[in-house]
Amino acid sequence: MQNVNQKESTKDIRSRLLKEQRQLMWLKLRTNRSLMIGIVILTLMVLIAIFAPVLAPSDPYAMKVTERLTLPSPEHFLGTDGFGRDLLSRVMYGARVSMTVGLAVSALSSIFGLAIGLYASYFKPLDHIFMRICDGLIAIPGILLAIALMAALGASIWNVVIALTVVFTPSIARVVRSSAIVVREQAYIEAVYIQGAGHLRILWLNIAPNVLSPLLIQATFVFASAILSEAALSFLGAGIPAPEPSWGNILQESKLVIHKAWWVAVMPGIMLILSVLSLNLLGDGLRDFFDPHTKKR
Amino acid sequence: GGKDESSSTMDVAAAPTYKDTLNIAITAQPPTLDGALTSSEVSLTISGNLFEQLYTMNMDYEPTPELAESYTVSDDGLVYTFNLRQGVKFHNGKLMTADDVVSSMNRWLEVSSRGKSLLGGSVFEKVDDFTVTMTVPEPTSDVLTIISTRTFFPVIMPKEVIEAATPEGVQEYIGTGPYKFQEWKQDQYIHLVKYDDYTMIDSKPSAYSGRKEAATPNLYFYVVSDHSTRIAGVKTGEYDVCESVPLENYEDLMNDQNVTLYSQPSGSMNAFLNIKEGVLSDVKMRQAILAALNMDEIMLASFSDKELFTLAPGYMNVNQPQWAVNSGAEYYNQKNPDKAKKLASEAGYTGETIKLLTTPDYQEMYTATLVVQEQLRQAGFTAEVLSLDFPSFMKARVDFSQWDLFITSNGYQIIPPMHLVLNPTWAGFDVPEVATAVAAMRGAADNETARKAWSDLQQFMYEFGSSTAIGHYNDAMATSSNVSNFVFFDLPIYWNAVVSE
Amino acid sequence: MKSNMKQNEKTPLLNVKNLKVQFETDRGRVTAVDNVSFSVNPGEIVGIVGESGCGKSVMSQTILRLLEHTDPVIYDGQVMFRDIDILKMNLKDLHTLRGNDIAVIFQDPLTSLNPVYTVANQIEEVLILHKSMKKKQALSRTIELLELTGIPDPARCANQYPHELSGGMQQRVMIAMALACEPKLLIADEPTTALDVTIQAQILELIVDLNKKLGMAVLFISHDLGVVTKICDSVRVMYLGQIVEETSTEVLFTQPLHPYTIGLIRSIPRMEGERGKELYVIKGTVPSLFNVPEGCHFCTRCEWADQKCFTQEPPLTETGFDDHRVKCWHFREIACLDKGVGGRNE
Amino acid sequence: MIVYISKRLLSLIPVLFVVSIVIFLIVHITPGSPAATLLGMEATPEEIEILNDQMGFNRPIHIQYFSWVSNVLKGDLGDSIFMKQPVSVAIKEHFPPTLSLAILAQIIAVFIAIPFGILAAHKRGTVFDSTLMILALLGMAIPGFLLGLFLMLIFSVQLGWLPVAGYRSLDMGIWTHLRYMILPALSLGMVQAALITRMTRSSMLDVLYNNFIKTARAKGLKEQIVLLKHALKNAGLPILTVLGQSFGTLVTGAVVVESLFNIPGMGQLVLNSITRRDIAVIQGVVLFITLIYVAVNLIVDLMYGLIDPRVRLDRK
Amino acid sequence: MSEPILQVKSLQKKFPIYGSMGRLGGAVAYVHAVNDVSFNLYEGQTYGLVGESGSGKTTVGRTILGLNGSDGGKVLYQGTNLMALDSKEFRLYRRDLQLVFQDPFSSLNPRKRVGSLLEEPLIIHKIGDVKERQEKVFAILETVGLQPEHYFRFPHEFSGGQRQRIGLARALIMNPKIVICDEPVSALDVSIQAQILNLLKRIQRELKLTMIFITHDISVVRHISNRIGVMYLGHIVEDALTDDLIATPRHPYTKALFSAIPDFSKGSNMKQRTILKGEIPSNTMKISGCPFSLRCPLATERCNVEQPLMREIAPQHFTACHFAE
Ligand SMILES: Nc1ncnc2c1ncn2[C@@H]1O[C@H](COP(=O)(O)OP(=O)(O)OP(=O)(O)O)[C@@H](O)[C@H]1O
Ligand SMILES: Nc1ncnc2c1ncn2[C@@H]1O[C@H](COP(=O)(O)OP(=O)(O)OP(=O)(O)O)[C@@H](O)[C@H]1O
Ligand SMILES: [Mg+2]
Ligand SMILES: [Mg+2]
Repeated sequence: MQNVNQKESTKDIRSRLLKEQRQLMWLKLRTNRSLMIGIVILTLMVLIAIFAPVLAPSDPYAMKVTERLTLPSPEHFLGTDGFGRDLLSRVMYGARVSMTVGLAVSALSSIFGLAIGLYASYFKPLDHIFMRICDGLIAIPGILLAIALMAALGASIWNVVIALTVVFTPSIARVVRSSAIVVREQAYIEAVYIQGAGHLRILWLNIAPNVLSPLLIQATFVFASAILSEAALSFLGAGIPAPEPSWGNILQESKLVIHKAWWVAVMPGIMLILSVLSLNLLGDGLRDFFDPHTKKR
Repeated sequence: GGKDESSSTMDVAAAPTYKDTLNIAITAQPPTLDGALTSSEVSLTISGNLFEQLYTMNMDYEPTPELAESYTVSDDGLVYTFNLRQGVKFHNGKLMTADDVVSSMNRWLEVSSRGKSLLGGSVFEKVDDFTVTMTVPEPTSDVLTIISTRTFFPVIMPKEVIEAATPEGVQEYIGTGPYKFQEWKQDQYIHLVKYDDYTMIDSKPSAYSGRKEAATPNLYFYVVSDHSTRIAGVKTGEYDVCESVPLENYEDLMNDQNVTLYSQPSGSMNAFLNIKEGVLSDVKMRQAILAALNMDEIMLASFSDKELFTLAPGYMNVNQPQWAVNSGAEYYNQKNPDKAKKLASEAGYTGETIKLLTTPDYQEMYTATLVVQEQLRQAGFTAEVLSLDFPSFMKARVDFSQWDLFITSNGYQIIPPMHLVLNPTWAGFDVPEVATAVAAMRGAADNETARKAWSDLQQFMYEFGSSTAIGHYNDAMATSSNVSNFVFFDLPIYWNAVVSE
Repeated sequence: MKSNMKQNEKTPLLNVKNLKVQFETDRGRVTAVDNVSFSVNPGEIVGIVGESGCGKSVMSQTILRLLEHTDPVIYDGQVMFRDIDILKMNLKDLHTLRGNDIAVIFQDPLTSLNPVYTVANQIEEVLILHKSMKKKQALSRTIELLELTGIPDPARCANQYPHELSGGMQQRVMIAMALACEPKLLIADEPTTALDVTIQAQILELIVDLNKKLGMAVLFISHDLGVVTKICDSVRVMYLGQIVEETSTEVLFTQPLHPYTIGLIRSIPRMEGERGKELYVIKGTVPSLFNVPEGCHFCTRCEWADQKCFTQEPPLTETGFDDHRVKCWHFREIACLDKGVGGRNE
Repeated sequence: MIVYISKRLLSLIPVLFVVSIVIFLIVHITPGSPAATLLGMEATPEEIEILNDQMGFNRPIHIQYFSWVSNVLKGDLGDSIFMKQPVSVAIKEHFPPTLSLAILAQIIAVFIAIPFGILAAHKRGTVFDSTLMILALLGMAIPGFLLGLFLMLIFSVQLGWLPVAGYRSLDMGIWTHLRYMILPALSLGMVQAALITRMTRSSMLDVLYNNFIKTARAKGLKEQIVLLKHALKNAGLPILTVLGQSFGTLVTGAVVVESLFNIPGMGQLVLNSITRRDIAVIQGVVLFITLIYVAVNLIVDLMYGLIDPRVRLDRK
Repeated sequence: MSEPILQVKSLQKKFPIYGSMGRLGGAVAYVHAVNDVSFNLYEGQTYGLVGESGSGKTTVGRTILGLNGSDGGKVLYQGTNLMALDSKEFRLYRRDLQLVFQDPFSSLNPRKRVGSLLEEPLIIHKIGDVKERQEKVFAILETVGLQPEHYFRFPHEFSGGQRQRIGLARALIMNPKIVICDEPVSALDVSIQAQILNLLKRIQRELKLTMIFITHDISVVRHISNRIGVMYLGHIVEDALTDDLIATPRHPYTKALFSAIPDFSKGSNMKQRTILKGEIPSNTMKISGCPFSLRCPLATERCNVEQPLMREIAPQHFTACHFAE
């Protein structure tokens, strides 16, 4: 009888508790100031990127060479660049490349880094192979590796993504490995082993969630670095091919005219700094959010 | 500042003291100083101080004797006899004789692409210690002009140096010029010092000819590839000379009291269309492209200031009356997208991608390509930019499946046959009409006939749509205003320049 | 083994009066030590017991104001050392007091020693600071001190790093460091919790020994009733930041009156008597500091609790004999019942 | 110790192997050949082919690799076709500027970062702390070239205090050298400083909550001594790790700043060599940089032992 | 008495210590963590293992569970020698042998809700469908005295005692035959400790569990076990029924251990105690004589050279001492 009651209420309890849990998480999210600021700025950037065709006041590729390098005016809110193209539109469209590169590189290198790091932490022979390769790749200066890869692959946005993924994966793999090694030794991992869990379960369901927060922090760092690296690559002429605007491209072009038209550099610079800043905030926020020791309710 | 600053007034008052070093900011490290191997301007600017040739150019583009004293031509026009100057010493102290000239010039004929293509089959022979002959396979009117040129610099070096040369070039830089080679700090600077035993020609300096004083004992050519850095450097006096002023800074520097600007038409920017493969192999399509282009915009975007370029359909130096012709003007700078659309649809164009090959290593070529892309887009074409670094660009250029159009800026040549636009290996322009026209030009009895032949050829090129001139650009240089006696001819001339303290 | 030095009762060495320690946290202010008063006389060993989180460490560290450097802490009340109030002292005087007149040893000796300096370096530091000794002199004194704590090869030990020593050794080093300036008062915060029973016995003996030899008063903090009753003259039992019972060891052992104390004593498994019976259990768990019950803090877990207990906080009341004070409304009834929790019956 | 070092050096072999293969592959799948660059814009494809043949770039790739490796093992990094000098000489010439830049940048970073990091940790939660951390975040977010450009515009062009760019070697006087180096070092160092400040702060915070800090205070030590003697040395390992890593990246990652300030360093060398397809140089330099990176990290690991006696190098 | 359910026969375990060459150079020495340990475990009974830190108690437990291999000896579970199985085969026995960890904080995955933590073994062994599993989890939560709403909480939201209950629930959910409890109450406060001990006893009674109970606290082990083994330096030095051992410890180490306990019930007089001199010596060398000889107040020359063997000194009371009687 008791049991019947129990069974009936189980469902209710479960859904009630789940709801409560969701509310709690939401509260925890909302009260996490740096996370919220980071998310808001980032969402804005992503929205700008997605809706650039709608938002942009004019065609970012349309040139009016006679109106090159004009000061900000009602017609061109941020002025024009060396081809007489509308800078505001270009900065907005630039968000597409920069955001794509940032998100894709951080996502891809996190996935690969996670897999490599996990397996390396768990299987000794793999560890030696993977880590020597990672050491080797880390030792090659990242930007040079990227430049060489770009030279080999040719300039395109996906090649930038590939090149930067190659550059950033090893360090993520190292971070994951070093935390995974610590986690692997924890008693709770031994506990699932004792219960007869196989390697896959241990690796992906028990170790992986516990290296998530260093991974996330690292991934946000990679996001920021990827945007900056794309900028640096563009600066060195190995980034996204023109006329596709990216913040890096615009900055690179601005360098030529900075004595004459400082405003060309300002907006992409601000966007770049803002997005990197928001990512750092997001990273800090995520760390707080995933840290069981902060502000538990 | 201004470009015609006269310096002589300054010297009058008190004998000014001059610095013993001239610091020159150059844009890139030259690949080599071996003139026979390269057309690189940076290389020539430097090697011009080290080496001399038999004949050279004066202000009016006339061959003027330098290491030779005089020459005679046989009646059939096949044998040229050069009398060499006597007592000229190489930087290693050795006396220059016919042996050195013969081996230098024969090597030049063999390795330089200019020598091969225009004087192929010619040979130099020694007559006596100070007389050499040059035998050409067929008579042409431009032999002396060709050996007076600076691109693929036919320099005279000691025989031993020539013999020790490898395919990559000579091992030592030993010439007869007013400066000798001192040090090459890779990627930093090249240092030249005054050659004390230089045997001067005592005639009025005129372009590359005449008196060369080595007035400042040390020349430092600093490699400063970053534009803003080079400009900032000349503004602050870090460098006395800044080669190749970034165009965006031209206006800014005009207003700077401390800086003197020099500007000089130095070449034409040309678009080459792929006549061999792809969408543009159809002449109608090529005409459609020509119709779409707006040269004003391209040139303005690429060279930034109206002062810095000229629009003209010719490929040759606009200041050279002999070759500056206007034929084909109706095809040039048409700014007619509607016509382009019409032509394209007649040619059956259905939106195939037109591949524009370029390299970001040359800013103006790159910029021009971007503008062309946009203009083609406006005219309803699908155009895509393929941007490669320079070595890859060079490789892609010879693969006709990889591009449909590319733009290069080409320095001026003395005579049309030297121009790349006629070179079949450059962009695949190997139709028989060209060879015929070139032969007619070179074999022409007088200047007028030659000019006519060239004019016809230029007309043919526009009609055929193998290429188009986009415009003529000036090269701008800046010196700090206390530099005087500096001359900016085709290339900057430093040997008489001085810097006051 | 007791020091039995109760002669100086008039002038306590340390007199804590109505001490209240609060922390400013993200979720508001919490009171970790609530209105605590007690005194330590010269030469006396006073014990403080209580479960984890009841505020023992906070209280002991407040005596030297060690918390304010790292935590947002608010004090109220007085901590009189002889006749100066430590809480009102300026930092300079405090620096001369710390380690000199009052010394501390902490629960975990390994984490309490700086891992990157040698033992000698860390002990000398105190001597050089407070006794203005020269380096050489300090070293020989260090070795003496180490010898005093019964370390077998003091000269060698002095040159070792903390991690090279065993736990017992480390705790001896801590004690040597604490003794360096012959303090009047030693605060020992769970000094043996991290140690094995046999080693624990050695350290306890050492402390009692030093107390006797040097006449140094000891404030001994522990959660182990067994340990406290072994070496202390008098004991205070803490619960949720308050002292709930205060008496001599003897009385606590024979006649505990607070339901919490009784519960604690009864839940220890015995070495005597019938084996395997259900142990006594204090129901519930210690409430969090954020939701301390009104009235008596123990009311939620107390068998005796009635309406009054839930609303009114009982005072710390004299039971009438033997310096015994209890913070409970019902202690008289409990006394009458005389369950004799000492462990002899049941 | 010696065993440890030799073990580390031994483990270098696979790393170098990986690096050399990666680099070799990358260089060789990159289109364009050195001959094209060498011959200039007007060269014909045949000329380029001939020169490539003569220089041996048309041999099968594995043969090229093995001949390169065997030369390297003999201590010969090959010659730069472009610079007409042995690669080892090229490295010798280009390394000092980069080294000097890296050291200066590191010094700047350390002198800014460590004191600020300690202070921020000490004053945790105050306005000072949060301002500093926001600045540090900004510092990390600003691309190095932007910072460099602005520094150059302000200090050289506007104020004229410092030379715009270029490099003067140390033998031209330390002062001259420094005048040329200070701006690039600043633009490189600021970013590092931001990173190190944050690192110092967080590792100081980790340490400051330790029991032994409480012990040190309980001894009556003054706050400065507690911070500088007891806390800093313990916080040293993570800081040192970051320093080591960042030094590694400084030596190698100064590409952008070097190109902006026209410093003929390793970054420029590789960059130029890539555009020139100067294969021997690319391979040699990357190999050298890898060695440097490993050496720096070896030194860092050795220093661990000096700072923290618990770190036994010869045991994992 | 019937056949033992688990027989441990001269179990050995040593851990290598590597020298400066790391694994390459081979082990330079061994920690002899477990030396020749034998005991029997009978169904429904509790065997207590006591000893100082480092005496090898945990290692015995872990070795039985096949967590670190063994260097000799047998563990016979229902006639099968577990030590001879490879890890795949061992997995079949995992449901029968479970472990409760000492540290309730590190042994629960901080990122898993209690529910999924407890469900995991059921999923591993493919038991039941989602519903059935959930029911099972709710049931076991009730068994160990937790509330249904705890199902959705994360471990860090629990107190130490509650966490230990979760650990216990995890061990019990597969209905194991044998549970090894490695100091399950050492990290807990006395009042909580009592709760857990009561719970353990109750569950053992209800589920007919067999337990090995590892602890260093003699009063606890007395409370809970039927039989006690005293360990010192990897050896079992005394093994007897609980009451027997407490009443008449025979081995000098056992005696010293007992007297060192500051037992509250023995009153406030520190009676005459044998405080052992020195500390547990390093176990990297294999001691030729009696392992306790270095600290033993009674040690003679003989103790230093001849290792005492386990002998049955009284019925069911075994001691390894030359002089015990
Ligand atoms: N900085 C702080 N901020 C907020 N609360 C604190 C702080 N420090 C301690 N507390 C709280 O004060 C209470 C008392 O802590 P304290 O360390 O004194 O306990 P304790 O009796 O020493 O326990 P244990 O036996 O575990 O050492 C605890 O509930 C703790 O959470
Ligand atoms: N994985 C290991 N590698 C090397 N030595 C080990 C390992 N595990 C245990 N040891 C050593 O084996 C010995 C016995 O350890 P064990 O953990 O079994 O002791 P214990 O009796 O459980 O002690 P405690 O009461 O501290 O838990 C110790 O000296 C320990 O250092
Ligand atoms: Mg405490
Ligand atoms: Mg253990």
